[in-house]
Amino acid sequence: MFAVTETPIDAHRVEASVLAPGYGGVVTFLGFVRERSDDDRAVDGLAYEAHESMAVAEFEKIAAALRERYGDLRVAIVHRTGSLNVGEVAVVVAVAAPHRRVAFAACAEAIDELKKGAPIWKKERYLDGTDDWRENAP
Amino acid sequence: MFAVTETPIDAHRVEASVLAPGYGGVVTFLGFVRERSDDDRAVDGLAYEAHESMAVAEFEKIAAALRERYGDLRVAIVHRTGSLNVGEVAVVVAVAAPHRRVAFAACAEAIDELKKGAPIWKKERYLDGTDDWRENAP
Amino acid sequence: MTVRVLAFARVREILGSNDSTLTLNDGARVSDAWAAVVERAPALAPLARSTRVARNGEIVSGEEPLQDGDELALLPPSGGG
Amino acid sequence: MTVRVLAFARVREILGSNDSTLTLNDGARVSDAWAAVVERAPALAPLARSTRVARNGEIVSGEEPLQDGDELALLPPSGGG
Repeated sequence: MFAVTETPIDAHRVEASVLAPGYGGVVTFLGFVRERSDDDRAVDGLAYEAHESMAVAEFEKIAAALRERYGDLRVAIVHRTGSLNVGEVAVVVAVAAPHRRVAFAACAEAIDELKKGAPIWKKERYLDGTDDWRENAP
Repeated sequence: MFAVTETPIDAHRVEASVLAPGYGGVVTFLGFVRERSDDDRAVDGLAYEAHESMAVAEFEKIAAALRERYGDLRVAIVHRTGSLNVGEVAVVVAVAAPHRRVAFAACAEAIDELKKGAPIWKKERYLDGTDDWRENAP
Repeated sequence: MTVRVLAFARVREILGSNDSTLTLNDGARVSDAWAAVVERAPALAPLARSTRVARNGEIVSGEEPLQDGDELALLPPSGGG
Repeated sequence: MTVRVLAFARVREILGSNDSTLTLNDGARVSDAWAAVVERAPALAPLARSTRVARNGEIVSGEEPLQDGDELALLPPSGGG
């Protein structure tokens, strides 16, 4: 499952999509909207926008690269768009692998790669009334 | 949530127990009963037994050691006991942290530590009618 | 030729449109399209280095030649996750 | 004194009981309890090195002195996860 969605993410459906016989370890990452920005401003909420078709294609590329490196894996990546409140799920990455170490490594790399290159953007809105486009470190 | 349970684990309840404001990254590990043993025998099912009070105490020690190393974390560990079929969830570890890298590292270490020292034992039953107590590498 | 320009995030806000059309000379390249966009919104000039451009869904360099009907996407640095 | 002996997994199967009682001389230590268990089930002898012993929930060495009413748990290498 690779998707960008304006509606709240059902993390359990994302996780369920990678379950399969022979995949003994499943690692799921949930990223939430935090109440403090990286530079410690009080966040009121945020908005994500995406180039949807390119974002989904990028998720598929990330998964293909991980399978190239780690062998057999099942990967799901879903990212929210639109307006989100503090505490809402922004992104879910689920990876199933035959063994746990690969599942941990691949899941961590998937979210790193997503942050690096997926065409998704975040505008944070602060309690002081300001807002700002936040870019990930390259 | 730290528990040993004879009834099927509700992974979503375990995960939900670590969610809290300020913990922006949650990593969950699900371990399933695999259809092949480590030495590639066809598994029919297995039975876990545990020293329950010591196992729960060990889960709490693992969480305390992770908080010592990584700072603020919320940790849940639940392990199944009794008879399990292939494909059932054997163990769930959920870790919530302010940032994702710590959540990944702590979750991976929690399951490593559990396998190393928690007083839980596994008897695999094979399709050829044999069975065997399986011990984790120290 | 005409190309479609999709803009996102900071670039979209400065350009004032998420979906617009550019008319370019035949033989134009991605760098010519970017120059035309900056002419329309000069405040985009400082973002030239950090903005990637995709042609029909694939990231390309400024040298990439364009064809009538292409879709260009102007992609500032990612902020997802 | 008497101590309660909880046994698990392979050790339980060889001992033939998960919960039994040992009567030991006053001043007995964990190593004496293990010797008494092995006397009851000699096939346990090869497991001495790999079996950890907990006294009242805490892993202890063979030197640990026992008290009447203690609970000893015989713990083979872990297989959880």
